Amino acid sequence: MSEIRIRDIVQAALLVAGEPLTLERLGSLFAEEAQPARSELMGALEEIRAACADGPLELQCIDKAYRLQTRAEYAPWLNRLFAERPARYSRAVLETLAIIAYRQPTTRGEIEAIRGVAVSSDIIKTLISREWIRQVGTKEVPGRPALYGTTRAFLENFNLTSLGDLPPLSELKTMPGQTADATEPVDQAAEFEATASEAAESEAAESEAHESETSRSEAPP
Amino acid sequence: MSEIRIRDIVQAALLVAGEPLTLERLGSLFAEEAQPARSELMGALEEIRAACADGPLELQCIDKAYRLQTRAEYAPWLNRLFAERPARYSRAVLETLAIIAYRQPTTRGEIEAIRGVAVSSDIIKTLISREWIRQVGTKEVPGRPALYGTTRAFLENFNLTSLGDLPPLSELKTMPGQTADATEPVDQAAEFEATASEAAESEAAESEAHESETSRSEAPP
Amino acid sequence: MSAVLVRGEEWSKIPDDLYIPPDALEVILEEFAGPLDLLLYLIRRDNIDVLDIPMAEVTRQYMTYVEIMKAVKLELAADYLVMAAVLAEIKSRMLLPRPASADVEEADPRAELVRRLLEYERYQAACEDLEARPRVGRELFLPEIPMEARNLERPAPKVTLDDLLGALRAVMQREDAFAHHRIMREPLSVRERMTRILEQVRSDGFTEFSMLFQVGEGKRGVVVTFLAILELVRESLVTLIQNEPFAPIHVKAAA
Repeated sequence: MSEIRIRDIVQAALLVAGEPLTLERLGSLFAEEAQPARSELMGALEEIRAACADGPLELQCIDKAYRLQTRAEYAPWLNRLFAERPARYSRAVLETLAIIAYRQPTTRGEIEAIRGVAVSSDIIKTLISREWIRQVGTKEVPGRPALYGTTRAFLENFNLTSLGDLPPLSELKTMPGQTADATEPVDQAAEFEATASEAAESEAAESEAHESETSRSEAPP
Repeated sequence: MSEIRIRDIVQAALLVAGEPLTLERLGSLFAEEAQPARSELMGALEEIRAACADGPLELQCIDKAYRLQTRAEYAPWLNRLFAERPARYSRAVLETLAIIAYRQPTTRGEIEAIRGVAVSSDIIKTLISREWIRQVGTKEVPGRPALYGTTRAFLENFNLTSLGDLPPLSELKTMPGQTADATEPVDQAAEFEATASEAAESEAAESEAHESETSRSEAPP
Repeated sequence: MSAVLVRGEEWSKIPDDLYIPPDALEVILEEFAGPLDLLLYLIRRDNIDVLDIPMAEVTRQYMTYVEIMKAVKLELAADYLVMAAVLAEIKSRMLLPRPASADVEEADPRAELVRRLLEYERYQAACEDLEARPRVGRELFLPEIPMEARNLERPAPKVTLDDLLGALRAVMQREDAFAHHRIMREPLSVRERMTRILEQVRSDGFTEFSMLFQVGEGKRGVVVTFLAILELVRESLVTLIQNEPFAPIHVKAAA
């Protein structure tokens, strides 16, 4: 450790003070017999200002008092430091999103029928403002309800190349913690599976070469 | 203003955070797509440590989190910055704290047995309100006394990287003719020391690079 | 501090034959951390080997200090008196002749006291180490830099695929909802394509059927698109229009 210089002491004080410091206050850090001249303190401040140029801090003078603060350019990162814990989506929001993903394009009425409870406009608004769903059309039935589908941002957020990457329902049914009671729902899921795998097989045989192309082009632009 | 580097962001965060930051927390400053690798963050911390060498700050690791702090040599000047004198604690309070630190989890009864004097509730209250200790459980013996242990704030306040950073208890001298199967408290203390040094070892393995630097900066001037 | 008080009348009550080093009173008034602390102080002060304590002398000195503490009205913990009794007991046992065939363990009446003193001494040393460490707010100070352009926006919640699938599982578990509605009949790629087609077609104009197919997708893409269109027609979401056989087919969102 080299000798402690006036500027080091001034810098340390500015770093820890928690408030702007006047020249008087900076001078008061030193014992009487080692009191630096005003010009020395000013010189130290100038040195600090220059040394900061390359880093995240800048020296500010507010009403004859000095303080170090972070440069505004750092706000995007530092805001994340103080960001509150992210909120959590309610079960209703997640269920709605899941149903839209698996059943799109679909209407609020259909989601309500499946969930067995009303879907508030807030839920839809939340998902739209998050840009995970959007209105893709209107259903030609009385009331002309909006049809919702998922977006590219949805795929990106869940790291999916396409919706086809979502696990089929039958897999969901047999996930741990689930009782595999072979009732109608399971049958339906199986039926869905059969359809899907048939389609996949017939295609796979013909166009392996396109495989990668296909999955890429499936994602909307 | 030159380009903003990872190390500048890390440094800015350490300066404004007001508490030690873990690598996870530092990583969370960055947008997901710009997430630096753990090694990059470690590299940034090393750069900051090196850059600090010439100034009033030093990098310290507290329980796997990092903070910048002024070097102890600056205390004479910085103490003049604050009107408030640092709090002083009585021997009774500090002895109690030391015993809890070395023997945790431990009960008031055990502390009293070592100190040979009653430990007043005031002492325990002082340590708890200072957040240096907390109740970590209850001992399953008649009366179900509280078990106390030290906190993270204790490590932060006493500038300890981990409990293993505490110097080991001195060797227990034995009386001539006394058998070594000493009594229970001694065994427990020895056991604790083993645990503490194990902890120190695993910590060391994780941050070998810092080892020498860390221990240097920890030594009081 | 009761220093003045000490030099007052209480001081005069102390027996003349007591040896009190000049610094001792100060130490007493600083308050010993307990009887063990006082004993250790006496032992160290006189350079006594803690493993071979002259009980008579130490006990006498200990009692002297306890008397002084009583005299200056220090809050005297009962623990000091308990220790006095312990010391007296050890002293008296030391005076008894030891049996010739003494058990080694039983040999020294001081053993337990010495063990406690040594044990306590270790923690005293640890306490001194702790006290000597640089402490935040005393030797160490932490930077407290204000942040320019601080802006607190609550970040959007994170949702993982597991969260999503968990939610779906919950829906499926609601047995009867599942039974009455045919969720997810079609492969998801078809469902997805349905969304995309709906985005492409408009209700106020026609989109040519063939434009919905992309050559680069190969047969698989064609099949998926075709299934999607059929499904859309079945759900009355789009209308197909062909003016005459073999004429171009047009697709229009249901008006």
